This record gives sequence, structure tokens and C-alpha cells, in this order.
Amino acid sequence: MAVKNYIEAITDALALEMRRDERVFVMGEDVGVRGGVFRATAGLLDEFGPQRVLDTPLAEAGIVGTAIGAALNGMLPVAEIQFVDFILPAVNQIISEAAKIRYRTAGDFHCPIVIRAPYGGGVHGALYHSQCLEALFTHVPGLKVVTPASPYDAKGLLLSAIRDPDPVLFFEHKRCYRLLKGDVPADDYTVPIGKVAVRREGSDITVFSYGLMLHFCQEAAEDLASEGISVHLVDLRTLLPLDRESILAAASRTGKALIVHEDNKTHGIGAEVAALISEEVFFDLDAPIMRLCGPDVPAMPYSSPMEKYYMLDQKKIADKMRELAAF
Amino acid sequence: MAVKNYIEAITDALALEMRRDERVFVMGEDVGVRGGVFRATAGLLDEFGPQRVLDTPLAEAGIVGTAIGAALNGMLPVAEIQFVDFILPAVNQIISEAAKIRYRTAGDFHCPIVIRAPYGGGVHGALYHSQCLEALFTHVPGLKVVTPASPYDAKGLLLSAIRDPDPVLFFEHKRCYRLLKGDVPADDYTVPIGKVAVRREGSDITVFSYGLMLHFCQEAAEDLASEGISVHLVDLRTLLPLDRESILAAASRTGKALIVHEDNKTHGIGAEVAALISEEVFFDLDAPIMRLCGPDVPAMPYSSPMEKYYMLDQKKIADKMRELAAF
Amino acid sequence: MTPEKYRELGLTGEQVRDMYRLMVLARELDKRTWLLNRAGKIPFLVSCQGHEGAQVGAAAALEVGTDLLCPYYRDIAMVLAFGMTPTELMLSNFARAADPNSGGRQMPGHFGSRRLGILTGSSAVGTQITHAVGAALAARMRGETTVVMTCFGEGSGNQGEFHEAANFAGVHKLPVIFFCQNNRYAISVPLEKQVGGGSIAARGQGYGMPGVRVDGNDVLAVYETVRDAVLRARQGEGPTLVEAMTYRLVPHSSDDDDSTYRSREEVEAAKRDDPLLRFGRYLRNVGVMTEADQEALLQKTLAIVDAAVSEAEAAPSPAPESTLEHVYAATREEH
Amino acid sequence: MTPEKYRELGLTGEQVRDMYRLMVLARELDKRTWLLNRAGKIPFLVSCQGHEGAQVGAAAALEVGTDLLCPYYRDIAMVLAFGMTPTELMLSNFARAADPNSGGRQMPGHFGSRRLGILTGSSAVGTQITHAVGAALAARMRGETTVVMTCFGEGSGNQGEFHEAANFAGVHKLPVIFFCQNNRYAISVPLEKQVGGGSIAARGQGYGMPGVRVDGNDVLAVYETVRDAVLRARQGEGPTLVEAMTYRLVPHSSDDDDSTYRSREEVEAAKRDDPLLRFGRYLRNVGVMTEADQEALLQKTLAIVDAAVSEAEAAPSPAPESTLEHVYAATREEH
Ligand SMILES: Cc1ncc(C[n+]2csc(CCOP(=O)(O)OP(=O)(O)O)c2C)c(N)n1
Ligand SMILES: Cc1ncc(C[n+]2csc(CCOP(=O)(O)OP(=O)(O)O)c2C)c(N)n1
Ligand SMILES: [Mg+2]
Ligand SMILES: [Mg+2]
Repeated sequence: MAVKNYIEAITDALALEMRRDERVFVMGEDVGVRGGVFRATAGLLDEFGPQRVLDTPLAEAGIVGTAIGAALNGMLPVAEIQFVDFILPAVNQIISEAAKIRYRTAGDFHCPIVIRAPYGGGVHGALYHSQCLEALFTHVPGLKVVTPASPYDAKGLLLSAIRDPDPVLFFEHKRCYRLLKGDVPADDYTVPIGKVAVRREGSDITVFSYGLMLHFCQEAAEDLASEGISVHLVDLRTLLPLDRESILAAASRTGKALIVHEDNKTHGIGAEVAALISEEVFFDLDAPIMRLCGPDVPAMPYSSPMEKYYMLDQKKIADKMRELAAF
Repeated sequence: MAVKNYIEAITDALALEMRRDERVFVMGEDVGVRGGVFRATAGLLDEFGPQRVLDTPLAEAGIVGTAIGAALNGMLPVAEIQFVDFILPAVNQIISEAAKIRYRTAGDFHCPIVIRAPYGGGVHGALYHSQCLEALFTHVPGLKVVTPASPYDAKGLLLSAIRDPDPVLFFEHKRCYRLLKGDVPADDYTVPIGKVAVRREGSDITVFSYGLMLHFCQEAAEDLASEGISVHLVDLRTLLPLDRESILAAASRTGKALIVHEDNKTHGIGAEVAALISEEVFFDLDAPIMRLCGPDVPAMPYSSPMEKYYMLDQKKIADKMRELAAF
Repeated sequence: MTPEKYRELGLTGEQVRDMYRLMVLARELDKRTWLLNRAGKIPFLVSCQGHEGAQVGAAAALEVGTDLLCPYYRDIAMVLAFGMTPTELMLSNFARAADPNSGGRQMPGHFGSRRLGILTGSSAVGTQITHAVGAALAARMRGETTVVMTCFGEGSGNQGEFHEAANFAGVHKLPVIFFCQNNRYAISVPLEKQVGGGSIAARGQGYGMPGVRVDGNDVLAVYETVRDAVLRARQGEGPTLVEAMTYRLVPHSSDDDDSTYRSREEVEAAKRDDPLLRFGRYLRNVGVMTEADQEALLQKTLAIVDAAVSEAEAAPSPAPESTLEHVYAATREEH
Repeated sequence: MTPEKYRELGLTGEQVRDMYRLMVLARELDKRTWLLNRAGKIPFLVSCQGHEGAQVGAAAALEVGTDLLCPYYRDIAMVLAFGMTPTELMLSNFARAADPNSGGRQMPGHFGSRRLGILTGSSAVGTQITHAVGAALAARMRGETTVVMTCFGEGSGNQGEFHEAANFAGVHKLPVIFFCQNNRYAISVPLEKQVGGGSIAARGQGYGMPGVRVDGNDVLAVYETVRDAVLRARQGEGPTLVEAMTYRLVPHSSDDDDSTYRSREEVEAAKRDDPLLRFGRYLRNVGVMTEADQEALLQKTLAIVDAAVSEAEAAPSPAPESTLEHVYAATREEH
């Protein structure tokens, strides 16, 4: 088992599945000779050739629409959107088409595409290279939304996503790409879509998070452990469909729930998780359900002090955890 | 004061504001000689001419982008999207541009556009002429999202929307167009954006709704009144920004909250309302926060029995109200 | 039309008779659907009347069984040519469970059938155009000779997706026919308010493909144009943009009132150029069919339409609870 | 360039000297920005090197103060021509509170200034093109003679929004110049993989407007082409699509490594056609400037750049809490 970083795990999964299944191909802006602006597709052109590693024109609706057409005709496309911020021109294809194809044909057609996109901030990316857009899609039945938080999960979930018969949005936190390293088996394995992972067992408060924030939560939980506060930390991993049973069980376990995400608060992922808990296990709760999220502004500014103000960190999270634990 | 239906109230507001302010103009598909496929712009071409009542090419991103450009250059465009389902090609313009213009220029520019769109089902519109898409935008700071539920509010809120210096999405339930009639003053008045309306005072349970469902809730509340259950009914009216104080006060008042909407449940408007309540007034609650919403399927089917199954109605709502009241 | 044009094009009498049969069938199904709508039996329809010539002419140039179709809502004659049956169309009109397009979930006119090579479409105009490009790409990757036909109105040719699709196909020289059915209106908006310069065909060269305008009411002219385009596509020479000029003889849909935006004179003039009448006349002139043949065909067609309506009307609706099905794969299916 | 071309075009020696000054200024600001980036002082840049000729030639044909600009991220020389100061550009590079484009909120290259008639843009390529059309529509509604210039790369000409914008302008004959700066790459993707048929200009006729390709490294040729387009626009004859052929002499941005996709020979060859060198040579040849003049200009420019950097570097960052401001109007402002 080799130690790889998060983005190498992605590349690994793509190469493995392209070897295993001829129907799989990748397409997107700069995915070919450049190997992707983040290098997620590095080496694929050499191994698989330009027919299966397609540099596309700069047109996201076209990319996703073409991928859907190819999927309807028997292929398994993995489309890269260069930054999740630029998925917006393709929203019509994703919501009107991909999400509804199985449903509207009563199962005659289905749409097995994967759309990969780097998201998230803290990289001096300013408004349009920092956004979290997962909450735009988690209201849309027919889609699956996956956000791995470790190299191991990145590979295993991407393999699951490509093998999934339904459309999967696969969001990779760009700050995780080279920040996170971990053991990644060289061979074929999958991590199931739709299942949380408990990252830390605890008894005082339950914290839900995903992506980069999960790591800050882990660090904060360690701080709290030294203060005698025991945090139960859940990595949501799949944001749609949510792993309802595990979420409810984890909330009930401590009676105190906090959801942490980088994306802005109002109507973010935390809203659905909180609503679910308050609806289903209300009587197990001992405290208000709390959310700690990005501020409700349109996107993250470029200026370093502003970016820092926007982003959550270990300290902000630890403070909020203490506030909840104190109930 | 004349009795008008909901769509006449819309036309009224448009004509009034076009007379009052030369910068206001309407644009969209079929808004000219056809007066809109629902006839919301009927008569405007005759009164204001083709320069201010623009039939556009069939291209929603172009419509919204052009509206934004006109707004940046001093006009006050009111763009019609023929069905809210077809707003999706314009999502990039709405979220990347309209929502972020003030923020990204630190106030040097702002974007006073209104986008009107009919939404909602129960009209044999099938998947693509029945959707509720408000929850796609309520996570986006910088936008305002308004959904009137009466002729009076339709006019007063639309006038507020056109006069608002920020971008407003104005969603009109198409089933309300000719179903609802009410007193509409002929002259100029506004209904404030960002404020709920209490439609019925009550003491046992608090119900939040908007649009067509508000009416079904009203009917259901009357049923319950005859059974001795008193419903406090709140019309949310503005979905972004939410009227937090009024929502929290209304929930605290009875300690039992139910959110009702036509749109599918997971991560719908109800999620944020429930999360808000469970976070801010948790200790005032006596029961789980409930949501009664459309099923989590991609959109409403055409077949009548399926459409009926999908849609909420007075009876389904009354049943849910009883369930909550019984706690 | 020169009298012997159909032979010059390599078509047989049987073939042109069958093209005419399809046009009559489409027209009669469509007319009946209006009656059913006005009788309150079906809530909505969208019509193909006036477009039958363009559709049948184009379809005749394709290889049904090999080629794929990404249609639009007016393509009734087109999908009949691809093998959809009158009963299947009526099942869709009545939103019955057995509707092969959608199981009663979509409005009529939203065609799709894996069996027939018709890729499913939505109501959002233009999205099918990129699907056609993707389907052609897939075929090319597998070394198949499939050609993909995609249809849209001239109004929809102004959507960004048309541009993105055409450009992608142009870059990759994909076997796609972009078949624009230009009926001069997008609902009420006339051509001059929709299309800068007035010609969709003129857009072809901006994507490195031929753009051809053809009289869409001349079945054989359409056939010839599309046949050439199919040949090019099949030989790997890339896509073609075809603009068939036609007219919608009826309102946009059952919800429309076209008298608000078109003069009756204009509509009447267009009716005189009705492709069905024109082709019927032509077949009589060249002696391929007699008036009696055509009358017999009409009667036979009406019987087919009757039967389709009866069968569809009697068929069961979907179960209400089935609303919850087919959101995701029920099991981890093989795919 | 014929020696006296500038006079034939009606330009004075002073005007062409000023055009050259702007090109030098843009180039030197850009070069300095790379140094600042490599020194770790600014996190990101996007460069205009190679595009100065196209930008300055085009801008010279506009009436600053009347005309509007919807720029793209490479338009450093263009916004300088519109009146943005070197210090303002550096304030943006350093993300300072006083940055007039965004108060330090946007990346460098995201220009906008109400005062200068530069409409704010995002990073999402192509969205500014429809804004230009809307701005022109607004001007027309008020009976103003404003022309709106909008810029974009050839890669972005494949976005659906370009199509929708160009078509809208074509239908309404709006006073817009669609100015494509074709540098043959969208990051790493070469022209032949991006643009079906290889020409953006060829798309003009599909929208009913002239499409003109011009050597973007020939400042005066660009000036002439855009001048004609501006004249057309101002006379109500409608939009023009101009494709200026140029080359990006440096990587796409500070995050890019262009050696992975372009040969060094290709880049070196392009450098020999550097518009700045060409125009400098021309001005010496026609006797408008001497080598000494140009050297003096360079020194003066470097001093300006130094001053801009010092001033900007010393300027304060935005207050962290100001992150929460400007989401909505603070009060119900007059608008
Ligand atoms: C994206 C989108 N916007 C708007 C509509 C509403 N609409 C349906 S058909 C139509 C006109 C289409 O005109 P055209 O493409 O010329 O086709 P035609 O109906 O004339 O055959 C419009 C505006 C839609 N279905 N999809
Ligand atoms: C909608 C969108 N998709 C992707 C990107 C990422 N991106 C930024 S610049 C660029 C290439 C642009 O190429 P071109 O339009 O030719 O302009 P150039 O940089 O060559 O001047 C890409 C893909 C983006 N900014 N916006
Ligand atoms: Mg049409
Ligand atoms: Mg370029």
C-alpha cells in the first residue's frame, strides 16, 4: 500500500477504471496534454490516447451535454469541470437532463455520467475559484453528490461513482489535493456512495462535516479531547442521498449536534441535516442543533485578510464545539 | 378598489411602474404581441411600444445577461422567463453575475433587475412545466427570492421588487394566476420584501407556507378550527432573505412548527426554516419540527393520477396538522 | 419538382408511396389529437402539421435501426418513420402506463425509445442537440457507422447549446445532422426578431460545416439534401447543418391562440403550400398513386387512428404510487 | 505597414506616440507583476503580454468617456486606455482596499469602474458579452450614441453566451463591437481543438453582422478595422465581430506552465512578431520617435511602475470584517 496524496488517488482511480472498462473516457478543458490544470488527469493522454482523453472546447453546457449523449449511447464519461464555479453554465444539462432521464423514461434510459470538479477556498482563488456549490444540487432527486475527504475515499468513491448507473457529481476540495496524504491501495476497491464514515467515536457532542472542514474538525476534536470533551465526528462523504439512519443515530448518541461546513450557512447542507435531526430524533436532543458555516456573502474574497475571515479554521471550530458541549 | 385576479395584479404593477419610471422595461419570449403565454404582459406593447416591451430570441442566458447589462447601464429591466423550469440556462448569469455584482465591486456597481417566472404544478404541465425552483436560489446571498400568494401581494411585492436596488427573483405560482381573486388597489402601494404575513392567528400549532400551498393550508386550518385546533398560519412571502425574527416568534408562540411546500422535501425551503427554528428557539419547542412537502422525485409527472399523488392538498395538509397538534 | 425526380434520387415507387403514407398517418394522428383535446380527453398536445414533409424527407435518408435520433416535440412524422406505432403515440397522448416514451410521465411530444434508437428529450429546447453530438462521439469511439440526426426549431437555434454542440461536432468532424425545421415562428416571435441575419444555415460555416437551406415543403428536396449530408457523415467528413423552410399550419400547441400574432391570410397562403397536398399531387402527377389510391390510404389510415385511440384510451394509467419509482436504479444494475 | 499609414488613417504623431506609450506601460506593468508574483508578494496574475497591440489599436478607435467597455481578464492595456491608472492596477494586484475594481475582492484582471465606463466582470468567461449587448440596448433606448466594446478570447467564443449575445445584437442592430483576441490557445487547448472551422470571424454572418479577421499584432490595422466597426455602430448599422490574431507570449497565468503544451520554438517565433517591437520599429522608421525617445519613454515608464508598486504595496488591505459588507444595499438607496 502506497502513500499518495488526494489528487494522485483521483488519477489512480481514473487510470484503473479506464484500463478495466473500455467505455470509460475523460473529457474536459485542458485534461489532455496539460493533464488538467490541477494535474488530475496527468499521464492519461499518454496511456489512453486522444480518443479517450478529450480536450474539449471551452463550453461547459456542451461538455456535460455531450457526456450525457455519450452515456445514452453506451459510454461511461467522466467529465471534468475545471473549477466547480464554472459548472453553472451546465446546470440546465445537469438538472433538466441528467437528473431526470431515468425518471422521465420510466427507466428506459439512464444516465451514468460522472462530473468531477474541484471546489472550495483558502487558496487565494477569490470569488470564482473558491466556491462550494454542492448545496445547489442536493435538492435535486436523481443526482448523487459525493465529497471525499481523504485520499483513500477519493479513490474508492470515484470508482463507485464511475460504476454507478446514475449521474454522480464528484466534488474534490482543491485544498485537499496536495495537503492530504494517506494510504491508498494500488488495486481495485470501492467505498460505497450514500454511507457516512465515523472519523472519531465520542460521547459528548456529535459533529457532522465533509471535505476540508472535516480535517479542521478532526484537529479541533483533538484539542477538545485534551480538555475532556469527547467529540463524535461524522464525515458525511455523500451529500445526496444522505445516509439518514447513520446521521440520526450519531445525533441521538450524544443528543448534541453541530454541522460544520465551509459553504455559506443559509440553506446550505447543514440546513437539511439539522432539519432531518429535528424532525426525526427531536426527543433525543439536549441542545439546539448548531451550524458553523461560512458567512452569508456571495463568495470568498481574494484579499488575504478577508479570505481568512471567511474561512473556518481549527480555532473557530473548537470554540463552537465548546459552546455546544457547554449545554 | 377593484377585484382582480393574481395575474391581473401582476400586469397592473408592470403597467403602473412603466408609467412611473421610464427606465423600467420588460423583455422575454412572447411578451410582446402575444402578451406573454400566460398574458401577464397583455396590453403593454400597445401602451409602451416595442422599445420597452421586447420580444427576445429564445435564449434565457441571453435574456438575463442582456437584462444585467442594461441594468449596469442605468435601466430597470423586468425579464420574464416563460416557465421557471427554463431559468436553468440562465443560472450562470443569475448566480455568477447578478448575485455577485454589488459584492465583487464593493458597491461600485449594483444590479437592479427583476426576473419574473411562473412556477408550480397541478396544471398538467408534466416535468418541465410544473417545477418549483425557488430552493435553487435561496442559498445564494445577493439574491432576493419572492413568492406572493395573493393578488394584493403580487402587485405590492412586484412594485417593491422593481424598486429594489438588488436582483429579485419573482416567482408566480401559475395555478394562482386565475384561481385567486382579491381586492387590489388601483394606485401605487408596496408590500415590503423580507417580511412574512400572518394569515391566521392561532395558538396550537404554527404552519409556514407560501404560494399555492398557503391556500390549501388556509382551507385545512379552517377544517381544524371546527375540530377545536387553532392554527397560526404564516405566509413566508419572501424566501430570501427570510424574515428570521417573525419566523422565530411564530414558532415560539405555539411550540409546534410545520412547514408545508409543494417543492420536494429534501433540502427544500423547509430545511432552512426548520434548521433556523431548531437552532434559535429550540427550548421553546414542544414537538419535532415537521415538514410536509412534495415527494423526493425529479419532477411532477404528467399523468393525472400521478400528478394528484404528487401534489399536496387540503386533506393531506389537514392530516399532517392533526399529527402535529396531537403531540 | 421534376416529374421523375424521385427516380433520379434512386427512390422506388414503393418508397415514395411509403413516405406519403407516413405523412398522411402523421397528419391524421395529429388532427385526431386536436379533436381529443377539444373534447377534453387529453390535456395537451403539440402539433406537427406542416412539418410532415421535412420530417419524412429527412427520415427517409437515414438507416432506421442503425442511425439515432434526438428529436424535438414536433417530430411526430419523424418518430413514426423510426418505428413508433400510432398506438404508442396515442398511449403517450393519454398518459398511459404503457406509453413507451415515458410511461405517462412526460407530455406528449417528448419522444424516447431505446428500442427504436430515439434518445429521450426534455422540454427545455436545445438540450438534445448536445446529446446528439455525444451519441455520435460514442459511436465514433466504438468504430460504428451510426449517423445521428437531431431536430430543433429555428427559435431553438438561438440557444447557446446549439452553438456549443455544432462547434463540438465541427471540431471533431462527428457524424451529426443538425436538422433545423424553420417554421418562421418561435411561438409568436417571428423570424426577424429571433435570428440575426435571418438564416440558421448561414451559421454552418462558423463551425466549419456546410449549412444548407432547403424548401422543407418539398419532400424530395429535403430527402436529397439530407441524403448528401448522411453520406458525408458516414464517410467521416463531418456534420452538416440543414435548414428546412416550412410553416406550422396550426397554433403552437393546444394552449396557444395564433390569431394574436399571425394573419389569417398568411396561414391560408401557407396552407396552399402544405407539403402533404404537394406531395400527394406530385405522386398523382407522376403516376405513382391515383386519387383512388390516396383515398383508400386515407380510409385505411383513419381506421388505424381509430384503433390506436381505442386501444390507448382503454389502457390503464400508471399507478399513483409509481410516482416514487425510477428516481435511481432500484438495484446496482449492470450497466 | 506602409510608412505613412498612420497619417492615412487620420492619426497624428502625438496619437501614435501615445498608443505606443500605453503599450509600453502595459508591458512594463505586466512584467513587474510577474516579478512580484515570483517574489511571493502577490498570489496570482494573468498577463497581457502579446495582446497590447490589439488592445491599444482597438481602444484608440473608441471615445473614452462616451463608450463603454466589457473587458476580459487580459485587457490591461485596454483599461489603461480607458483611464485606469498604474497605481489602480497595482492596488488590484495587491488586493488593497483602494482597488477601484473590487476593493481587493476580485483577482487581478477583473476590471470594473463605473467612473471609467468599464462594466464589472466575473471570471466565468463569456458572461460579459451579453452584458455588452444589454448596455448597448440601454444606450439605444435613451437615444445615446454610445458604442460598447466587449473583449474575449477565441476559446470563450465557443461559449453559448457568445452566440446568444451576438444573435441578440444582430437582431436589434445594436452598437456593439465583439472583439475577439485570438491567441490560438485556451490555456493548453490549441485553436484546432477549440474552434470548428478555425475562424471566429466566420461566425459573424450567422448573426447578420460582418466578421473581420485582422492581424492583431499590427496596431494600425486593428485601429482601422475597429474604427470602421465603431463608425457602423455609431450610425445605427449594427454590430461587428472583429477577430484580432495574436499570441500570448507568456504562460496563461502565474499558475500555468506553458512548456507542457507549446514548443519553445513556437513561442520564440511569436516573440519575433511581438506587437510592441513591431510598432516601436515602425515609429522609428516613419520618424515619429527615435531610439532615444523610446529609451526615455521606457525609463519614464519604469519610474511610473516603481511608483505604482510602492504606493500600492503601502496601501492598507480591506478590514477583515468588511467581508460582510456589500451583499445587499445598506439602505434603500435611490437607484
Ligand atoms: C429553454 C426553453 N425556453 C422556453 C421554452 C418554451 N417554449 C417552448 S417551444 C418554444 C418556441 C420554440 O420555437 P422553435 O424552436 O422555432 O420551434 P417551433 O415550435 O417553432 O417548431 C418556446 C419558447 C422551452 N420549452 N425551453
Ligand atoms: C466558464 C468558464 N470556464 C472555464 C474557465 C477557466 N478558464 C479561464 S481562462 C480559460 C481559457 C480561456 O481561453 P481564451 O478564451 O482563448 O482566452 P485567453 O486566455 O487565451 O486569452 C479557461 C478555460 C473560466 N474562467 N470560465
Ligand atoms: Mg419555429
Ligand atoms: Mg485564447
